[in-house]
Amino acid sequence: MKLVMSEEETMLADMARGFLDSAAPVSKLREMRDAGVTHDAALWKEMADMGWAGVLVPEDAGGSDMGFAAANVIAREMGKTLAVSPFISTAVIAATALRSVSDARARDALARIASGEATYALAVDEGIKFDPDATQLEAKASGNGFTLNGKKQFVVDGANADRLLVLARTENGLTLFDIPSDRAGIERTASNMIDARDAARIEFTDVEATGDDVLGSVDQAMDVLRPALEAGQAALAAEMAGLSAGAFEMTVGYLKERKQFGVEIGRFQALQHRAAHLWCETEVTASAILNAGRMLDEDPENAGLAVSLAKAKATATAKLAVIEGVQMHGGIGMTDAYDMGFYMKRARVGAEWLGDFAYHAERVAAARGF
Amino acid sequence: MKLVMSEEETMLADMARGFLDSAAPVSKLREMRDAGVTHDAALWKEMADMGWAGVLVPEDAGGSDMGFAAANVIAREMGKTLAVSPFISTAVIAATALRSVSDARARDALARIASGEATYALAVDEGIKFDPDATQLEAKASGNGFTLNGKKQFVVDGANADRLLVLARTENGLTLFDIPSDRAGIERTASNMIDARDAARIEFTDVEATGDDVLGSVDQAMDVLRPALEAGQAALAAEMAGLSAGAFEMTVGYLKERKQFGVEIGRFQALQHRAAHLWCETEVTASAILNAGRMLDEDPENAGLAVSLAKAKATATAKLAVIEGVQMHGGIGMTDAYDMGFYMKRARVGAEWLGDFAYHAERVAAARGF
Amino acid sequence: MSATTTEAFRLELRDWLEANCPEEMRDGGVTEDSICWGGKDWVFTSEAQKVWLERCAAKGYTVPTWPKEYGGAGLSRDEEKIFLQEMGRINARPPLQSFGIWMLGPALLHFGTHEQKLHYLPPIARGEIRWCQGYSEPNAGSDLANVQTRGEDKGDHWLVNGQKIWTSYADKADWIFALVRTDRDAPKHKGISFLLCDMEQAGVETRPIKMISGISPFCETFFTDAVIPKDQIVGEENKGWDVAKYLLTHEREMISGGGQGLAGGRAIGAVLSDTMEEMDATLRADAMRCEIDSLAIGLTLERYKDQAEAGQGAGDASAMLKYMGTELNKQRHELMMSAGGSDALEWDGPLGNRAGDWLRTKANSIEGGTSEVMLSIVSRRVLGLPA
Amino acid sequence: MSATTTEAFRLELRDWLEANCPEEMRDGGVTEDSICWGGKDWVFTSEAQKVWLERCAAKGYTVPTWPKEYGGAGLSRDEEKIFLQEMGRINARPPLQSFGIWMLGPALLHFGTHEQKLHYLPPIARGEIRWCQGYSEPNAGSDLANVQTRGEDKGDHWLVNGQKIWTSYADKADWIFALVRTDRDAPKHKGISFLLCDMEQAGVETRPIKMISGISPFCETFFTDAVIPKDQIVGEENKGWDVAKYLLTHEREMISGGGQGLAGGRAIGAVLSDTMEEMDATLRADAMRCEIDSLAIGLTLERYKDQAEAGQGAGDASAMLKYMGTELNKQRHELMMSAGGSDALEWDGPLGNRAGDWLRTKANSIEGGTSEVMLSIVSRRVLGLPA
Repeated sequence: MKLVMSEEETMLADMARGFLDSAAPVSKLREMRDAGVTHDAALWKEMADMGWAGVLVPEDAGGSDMGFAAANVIAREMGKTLAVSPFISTAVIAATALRSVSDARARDALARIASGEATYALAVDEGIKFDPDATQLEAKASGNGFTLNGKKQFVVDGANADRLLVLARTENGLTLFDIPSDRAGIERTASNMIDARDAARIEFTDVEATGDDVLGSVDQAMDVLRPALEAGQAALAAEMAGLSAGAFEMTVGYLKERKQFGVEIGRFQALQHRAAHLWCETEVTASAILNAGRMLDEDPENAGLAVSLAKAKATATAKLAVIEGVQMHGGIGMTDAYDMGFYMKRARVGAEWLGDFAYHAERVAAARGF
Repeated sequence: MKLVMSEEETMLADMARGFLDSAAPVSKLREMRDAGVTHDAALWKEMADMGWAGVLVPEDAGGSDMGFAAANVIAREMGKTLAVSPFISTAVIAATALRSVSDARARDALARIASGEATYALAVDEGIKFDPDATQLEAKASGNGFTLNGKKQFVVDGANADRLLVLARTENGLTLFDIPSDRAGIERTASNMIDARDAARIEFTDVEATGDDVLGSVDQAMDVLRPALEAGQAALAAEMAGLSAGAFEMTVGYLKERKQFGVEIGRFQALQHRAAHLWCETEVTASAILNAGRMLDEDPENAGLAVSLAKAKATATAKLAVIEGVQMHGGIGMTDAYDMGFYMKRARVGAEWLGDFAYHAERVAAARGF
Repeated sequence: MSATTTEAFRLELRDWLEANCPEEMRDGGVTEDSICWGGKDWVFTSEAQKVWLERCAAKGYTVPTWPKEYGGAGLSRDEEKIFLQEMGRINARPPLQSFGIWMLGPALLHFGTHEQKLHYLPPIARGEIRWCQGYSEPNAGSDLANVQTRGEDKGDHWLVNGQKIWTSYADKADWIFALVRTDRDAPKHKGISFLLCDMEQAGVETRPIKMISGISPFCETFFTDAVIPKDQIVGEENKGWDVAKYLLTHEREMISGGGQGLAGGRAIGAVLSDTMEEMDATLRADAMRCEIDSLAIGLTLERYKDQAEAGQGAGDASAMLKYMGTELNKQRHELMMSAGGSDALEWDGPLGNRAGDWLRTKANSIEGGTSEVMLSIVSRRVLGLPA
Repeated sequence: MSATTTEAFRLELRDWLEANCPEEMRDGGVTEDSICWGGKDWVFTSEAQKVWLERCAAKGYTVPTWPKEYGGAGLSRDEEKIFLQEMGRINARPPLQSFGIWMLGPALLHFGTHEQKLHYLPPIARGEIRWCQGYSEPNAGSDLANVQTRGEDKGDHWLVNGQKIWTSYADKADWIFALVRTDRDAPKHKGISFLLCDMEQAGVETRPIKMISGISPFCETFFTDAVIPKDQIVGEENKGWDVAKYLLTHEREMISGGGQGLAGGRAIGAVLSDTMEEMDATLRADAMRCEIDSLAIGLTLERYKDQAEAGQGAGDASAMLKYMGTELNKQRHELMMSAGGSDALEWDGPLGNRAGDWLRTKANSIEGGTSEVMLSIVSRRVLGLPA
């Protein structure tokens, strides 16, 4: 296992960088926010055409099958410009879940993901914190199928997704359902999120599901969901690392250009040392991200520690990066007209999604024996 | 309740400062350490003559009865030069315990404290952390008295003290004994402490105690001990605040005088801001100390929160002060020949004694309803 | 003040409050919406708010420590403490908050003429005139003395041209107090005057700035040949920087104290427990540290006030309060966001404006002098480290 | 290296270790006492320590990546990883640790002549000669290039006079590598040479410095007309600063990595649990943060090594590792002191030298370039902020 970017990965990053700088800069997020729009189907189609939607889809299902480290590379670049897309929900989480099921239905679903035809959202949270084990939404056996009743919140990409992966409680455990988002009894309410991205609260009232809608086995959701969650958490960590890098780049640029008391503020040693410390944190975070990608690709059964380490560290670093970013910019950093606020808000949402710092810190501790 | 030093308190501080600078500067601690000595009877006699030993002893027992805030003022000044004395053990903790018992024996004991004749040590800890409730040392009823068996550790001032306050488990609770340290069955082993101060491990083997040796009531130790502990914790917090001030003064002096790369290092903004931050912490700590003294004097029944706040904050600030002190001094701060190391070591011992940061933080939280 | 007098004042006040504070005004009023700012265009949110302001103004209780002749109640520091305790006891809302009370008032009391005090202070105390502050300018940032807005001497008035930024609620204010350069040849700090300007006149325009929290508490304010009569100066001509410095101290104490006040005195751990059934170790540890700092900073504010009363000025140490208080408030809101989880991530979600409040706190360590400027002030003026 | 070769190397090595590593040397050896430093005056603490060193030296395993002709085993980066994994698997002590291995060796491999390498490296690899470092001088502090120790050109040798400080274990070393000013007229960085000096000769005196931890790992070393032959220079005359900079990078990586190594790979939370039955929220939260940083910094060390092998030099980023690693190590030992409670407050108490180790770590962020210098390096050379 080499903790160094391969040539292919570097090329992928450069290519992504080029595309995103023109197709999805921060100003694109601003436009969408101002227009009250949280999904750009055309942009996602372009990403699909570049192989991003199918980054984890096997080649025989039309995917590019580049692996988890590559998915992280793409997510990281997206983070730098806060590109809006259902990449993590669809291309990472849903694709990983579907991959671990080897039936024709799953293969078709993967093909639709790779082509960009189908987008997904994962409906797990029911309380204010990520806690799959606490799932209460009930899938009651009825005839050959199930009837779903309950509520989900913070379903990221849930207002626009074509399909939902719904975690539900069944008689002897948890079961994951893969159902279209327009099925009768599903009521989606878009949340007005601070990061201007898509998330929804969803109510399930007597929603009918068949055995075919179950992903994996009944009562065994975690067999399918665990790898999907880990892949998603790693990609989200990568996105947040990219976000930190984007905010940091903006901040260092400002330090070099902004003058106060007659000199560039970047000459003030107190700011220099804080900026240097922040850079150190971003470097260390980058190692954790790279390691998580490698572990998912090379030793997926044992990737839990690496993934939680990456998510915890990326969350802490992103928080520092945006706080320092705003503070070092001064008043202008607080204005809506400047982009730094977008980074701060996205960092906060990313901090909560798929488990916050405390959640992953506890997982690191457990994996390390304390 | 006024959070401002009274004229008397300012005078007391000035007087103490003058005395300690000449009679107990840091070099005195160094001499004692090098000589393997942890108590200076002559110095303590001088302090007694100034009324310090009797600071909490009623005037009719020969004390100066200046109150808890005044005791804090003295402790704070002692902290600045790391003056060695059994002040907190004897003049604060033991005197407060004895004060809350209104019998002739206690009055005599207080008189001996005030005159400097008798020194005390409090034997509470049995494990590595302060935890009075976990006391296991047993005082078994036997005839009209008790037989004590068990062990104590980290008995501060215990190797030299004339008398010991021993917390023991009796049939229906905890009981506090006041016994001479040379009673048969008591074996004291001086601990080789990093701060070069007196602390001992003490074994009690079939130590006989009478009903007269009980301070307060049997099974009701906390009635007497709680106020004594709170007074001791507040004074220790004050000592640590003084310690922080002493270390800080030394550090700022060094910043102004030491040159590197051709200029005083105090010109480097990164160090300036860290020094300024540290000063802010010492200021805020000073308020907590002053408040604890006022509460103990004016509303002792409700002083618990104020005391734990003071100890927690003073511990955190002292830690920062000595870490920054050593770091800003560079290599020389790490040498034994320089005084900063003494501050660092005393700060560590003070952090543990009578409850560490976590202990007092939990008490603050409990008092504040979470 | 003797204990007897104290007790008498307390009882009298308690009766008055019981009789005069409307029930609706006894909810603590810790949200942005509940504030009564006053001013010509003020629309009371309820009859109770109006009545409460009028009754307090009549007694001088909107500005309890100001002299009676200027609209205050002339309370001593001890009486003020009792006043705050009794207001707190029934959880009464402050009847009026304004930059006039916090900032211009103290400056006028210190530097103004008797006529100016009589003219400007009572309308502030009654909530009739709302003031805003014109200090910062574009590109000046932390370098506050870098004032480019220019006042040309026209005999009986100055003709003012220039631009101010971060003028809090300027779009809702009636008058502005501003730093204006009245001598372009003098050194930076020596050519500034502190002027009072009616914003209704021609030549004063204001434009709200939208912030990351989604609201616009700040504005840009433009002066184009605005006329300011010569008697609308506070202090001497070209000595406005002295007034500004004095006032900054007040502002800093206000911002630092504001942080505490927003939480309505509840322990942070209790606030977090509202949304978290059980705090995890990380959050609990952070909450305890935050609470300890909160209490210690609160006590420091009290100590400085007591010292001031005892004639021991805090001076530049107010920079400390500003720094510590605002950084703490930022931390406090970070913890509240953590405890709110995904409920806190929506604008106007189940936790109201928690996210907006959190984002708003990020300005605390910038406005009124950045944390970095505060630390430099402490470093130089308190510690005496070389510049 | 193919997977097959890798596996073959691993199995061969495993067999060798099984057969050759004495049982007593399989305790991880994480305490200061267990280190084998070597040198002329070295007294082995056990026969096992001696045997282990000899067997490793014979295979080149004291310096596994050095070329075979200079006493190493010529292992590739992949083989080295396997070597470390297999050593770790049986918890084997490092057979030899020394400044010769960590510092002079890499410098000679990069800047030395073939003759110098043949002459100096094998005795280092065999633990026969113990080296120390003479960089810092009194009053120079972080300004390392401020070298006052002077070498006078006497044709075939330099006559050296001056004083070095913080010369680690100089009282136990046989030779010293030192920065000496050989051109007093050149600019600060341009007149320094990197010289090798036998400490047994007349004119070299050394005096231990007692540290706050109670021990004396550092010395002062005095040169009085000490003779250093001209062939005992590394690199060119007056270009010693290049060697010094190269070497500092190694030192920084060593110090940063050392922090990790001392804990023997155990999680900090597990170490704390040795003395604490149940961690309180504060300690647990700190332990989790510390563990996260530990792992992330450890991975970064790995990443930089992998990058170096791939030809992507880390360069000035080693300053980052030094800064992060040493600050973390300080925190780690603070936590260990907390967890040790009063048992940790005694010299040689129930927890051994825990307090001494804690105090020792405070030097980590000073020696080899302070944290402040590291941050300035990052600021200027990595971020490109103006000096």
